[in-house]
Amino acid sequence: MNAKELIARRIAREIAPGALVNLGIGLPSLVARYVPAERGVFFQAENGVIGLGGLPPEGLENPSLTDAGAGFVALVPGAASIDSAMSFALIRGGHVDATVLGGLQVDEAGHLANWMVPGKMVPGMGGAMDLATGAARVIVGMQHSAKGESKIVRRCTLPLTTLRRVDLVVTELAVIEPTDAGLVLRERAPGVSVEAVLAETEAALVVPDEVPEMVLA
Amino acid sequence: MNAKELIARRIAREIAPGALVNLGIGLPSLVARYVPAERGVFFQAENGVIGLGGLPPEGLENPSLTDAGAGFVALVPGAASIDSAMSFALIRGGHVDATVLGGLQVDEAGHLANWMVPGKMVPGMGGAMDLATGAARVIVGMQHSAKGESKIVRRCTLPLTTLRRVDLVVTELAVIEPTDAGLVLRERAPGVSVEAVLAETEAALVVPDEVPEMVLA
Amino acid sequence: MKGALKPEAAAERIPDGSSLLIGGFMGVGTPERMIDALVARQARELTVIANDTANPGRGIGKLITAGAVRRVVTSHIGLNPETQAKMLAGEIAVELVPQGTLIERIRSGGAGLGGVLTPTGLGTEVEEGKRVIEVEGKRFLLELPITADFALIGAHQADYIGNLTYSLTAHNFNPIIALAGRVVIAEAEHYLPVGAIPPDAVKTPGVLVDHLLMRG
Amino acid sequence: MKGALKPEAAAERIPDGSSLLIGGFMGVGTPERMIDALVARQARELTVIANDTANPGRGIGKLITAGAVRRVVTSHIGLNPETQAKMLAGEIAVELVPQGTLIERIRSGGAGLGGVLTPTGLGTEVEEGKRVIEVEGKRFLLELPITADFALIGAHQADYIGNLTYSLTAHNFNPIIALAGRVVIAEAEHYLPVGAIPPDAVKTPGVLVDHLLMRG
Repeated sequence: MNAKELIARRIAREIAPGALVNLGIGLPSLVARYVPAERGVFFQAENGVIGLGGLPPEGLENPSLTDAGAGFVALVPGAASIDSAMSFALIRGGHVDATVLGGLQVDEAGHLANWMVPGKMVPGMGGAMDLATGAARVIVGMQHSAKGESKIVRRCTLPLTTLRRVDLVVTELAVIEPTDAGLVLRERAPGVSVEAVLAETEAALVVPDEVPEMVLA
Repeated sequence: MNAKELIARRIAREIAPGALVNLGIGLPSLVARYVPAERGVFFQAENGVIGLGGLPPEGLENPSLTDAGAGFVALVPGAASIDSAMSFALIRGGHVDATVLGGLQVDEAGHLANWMVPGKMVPGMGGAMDLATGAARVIVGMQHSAKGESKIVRRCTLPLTTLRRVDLVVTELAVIEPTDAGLVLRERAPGVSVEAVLAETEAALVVPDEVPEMVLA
Repeated sequence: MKGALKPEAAAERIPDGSSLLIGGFMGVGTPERMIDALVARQARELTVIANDTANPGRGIGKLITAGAVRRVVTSHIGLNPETQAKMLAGEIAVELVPQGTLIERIRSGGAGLGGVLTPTGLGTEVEEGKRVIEVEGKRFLLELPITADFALIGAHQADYIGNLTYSLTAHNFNPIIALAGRVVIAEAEHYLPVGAIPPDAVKTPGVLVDHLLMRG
Repeated sequence: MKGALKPEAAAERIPDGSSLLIGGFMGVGTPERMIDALVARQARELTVIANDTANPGRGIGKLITAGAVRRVVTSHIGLNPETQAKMLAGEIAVELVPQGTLIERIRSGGAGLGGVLTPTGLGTEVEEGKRVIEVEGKRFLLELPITADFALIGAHQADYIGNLTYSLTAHNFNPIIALAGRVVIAEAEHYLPVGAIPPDAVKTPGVLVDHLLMRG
């Protein structure tokens, strides 16, 4: 199992039955694979659909039915199409129960930076700022480090996505919860020690007496 | 021909082909009778319909299809139903080409009072303030006087409906246009002299050299 | 969608003193069976936020007659003499709001906005106590968001997971209040299996609806 | 509705230097024949307000490639390397706006509002140069309305008087920009007689549409 699969399978366990969930493109989109259909979760894409349902049969794609990454999709029965104003009313209004977003950095205040690297990558924030600000629960799924540097930092050096504290961070090493008392190490990946997590983390982590291993979906 | 019919028939001539028009309840609603179907006018009701089309056949009324006064209506082909947010986006956003509203007073600044009489009548403004503020053209249709007192006054004593200057006032005696220079007497009713209009009007009127008789639809 | 409720059970879940967003325009699009159940359980001290109070014997008018309402936030009470009489008698507090402003305030509340700027009401009694904000030389009133404990919706069709459609002029406030009630209860004329309402026909996605009212 | 136009005739009516609201999300729901006609007439100095700039060879991406665009107001350019290259070369000015804020600003412009208060972007680079307004202890950004000279709409069905429907995820910005363009031009996949679209299925009333693009 690679890092991305582990992260996606851990996050899948956070998704409550019947929830309305928005998955970012890239790693977060993998989460859908591990949420069982019986759970009755509705996946939203910000371009205007509630009830994404995997890939269409080859040759039966509809050019007017894509996800936020412009890939062809199918729908579950009971799906609804909406316009962008309604889509973001749902997002900003807290009607989206959870969003899973990728991250470039998360810091000790629980602040997320995930939309640009000045001078290098200026893709635009798309729906990320609205999702990170408005969704009832914001879960960040990202690799713990990039190019040898921890992405869990003391203070974000990249431009912030929102001032709102994210609710949970899941990496291939750990589950971390930003709280009033700082970043709490809630779980470690199977076979990874607390010490190993601390060694890979720039930010200070609060370590409870018990740090159980992750259970995966 | 009574006063109301005369007013309605004069206002009908103001309604341009293909226009989107909102008629207030009461006197203004009579205007629709005198706008020929060939003119392709769309009548809007603020409760959420574009394309009102007269009365339904007796016994075939639909309880989910009424005008803003809660009366059963029919639709023209090409009608559209909309919700209240869209209805008032059209109204406030200037997409309604003309609204015809009743009035209690219009003053020399072109200000309209038509929604309450303190201590007596407090029905609520309904959609009147939005219509009077946002419609591209505001036409007031009302009797010239009530209980012996002119309704075209120096300065409104009743609470205003909007600060926006109305575009035209039509009574059974005259057509009056509020302008930067004050209330201009544009037309007089058939058989009514300029002097008769002035005698019935509290406000000062600007009287051009020519004040033609109204032409009615 | 959390489940279908009998009207009596739904009325039991709405405590006295609750704030209710109620759909309808002069009763058209108002969930009548939900209203009847609130009257039957003798609800009291309700705050009702709605376009109007209909007329006696219909929709919100029944709540007014029954003495269930302490406060209304509305654009129009002119066709319900009982609302006016109770207002004058001090039994009901009435906040009058221009219709376009009322629906935008509700939309703001449901859409996570902090308010909207509108020209409507500027220089009138509606301006009293409100902030005036100037934008590029034009003045606007800052109108604040409205939310409520419950939104009570009258729909045309509902599928089993709460996707809703509305018919003709029975849309009115319904699709917007579905965003702004902390608990959303919908009563439909027709119930349908999941998948029977095409995605493009859905006007209120089922994810917004907490309960459907069982058919009578 | 004022009439149906050939794409070339429509493109002729859009002068160089115009501002255009264009529907679509990564090209889905973008009026492609309208875009092709603008490219064919070598339009220049356009301001494009849209969710994204698609990718080269598709939708708004074709306008970027053709050098027709001087400025874009958008939420995302990440999938169009040409937009990024032209931005870095100073050929295109890019204003990045959060997607939910962008659609609300357009809705404000079309709905006669003076702006909206949103929490999105607070404390980020998006806040720069904007007014922060506090409401009941919470801080919001004041985001101002957007309108444009033209709105170019991609629809699913249109009847002869311009009533429009949209299909699935091709709704996106289209129903909202129809409110905010001073001239609204719609291109539909299918044209239908008046009366063939039921009132409850209409998503953009024909009264908002100035021209339909003739079928090819």
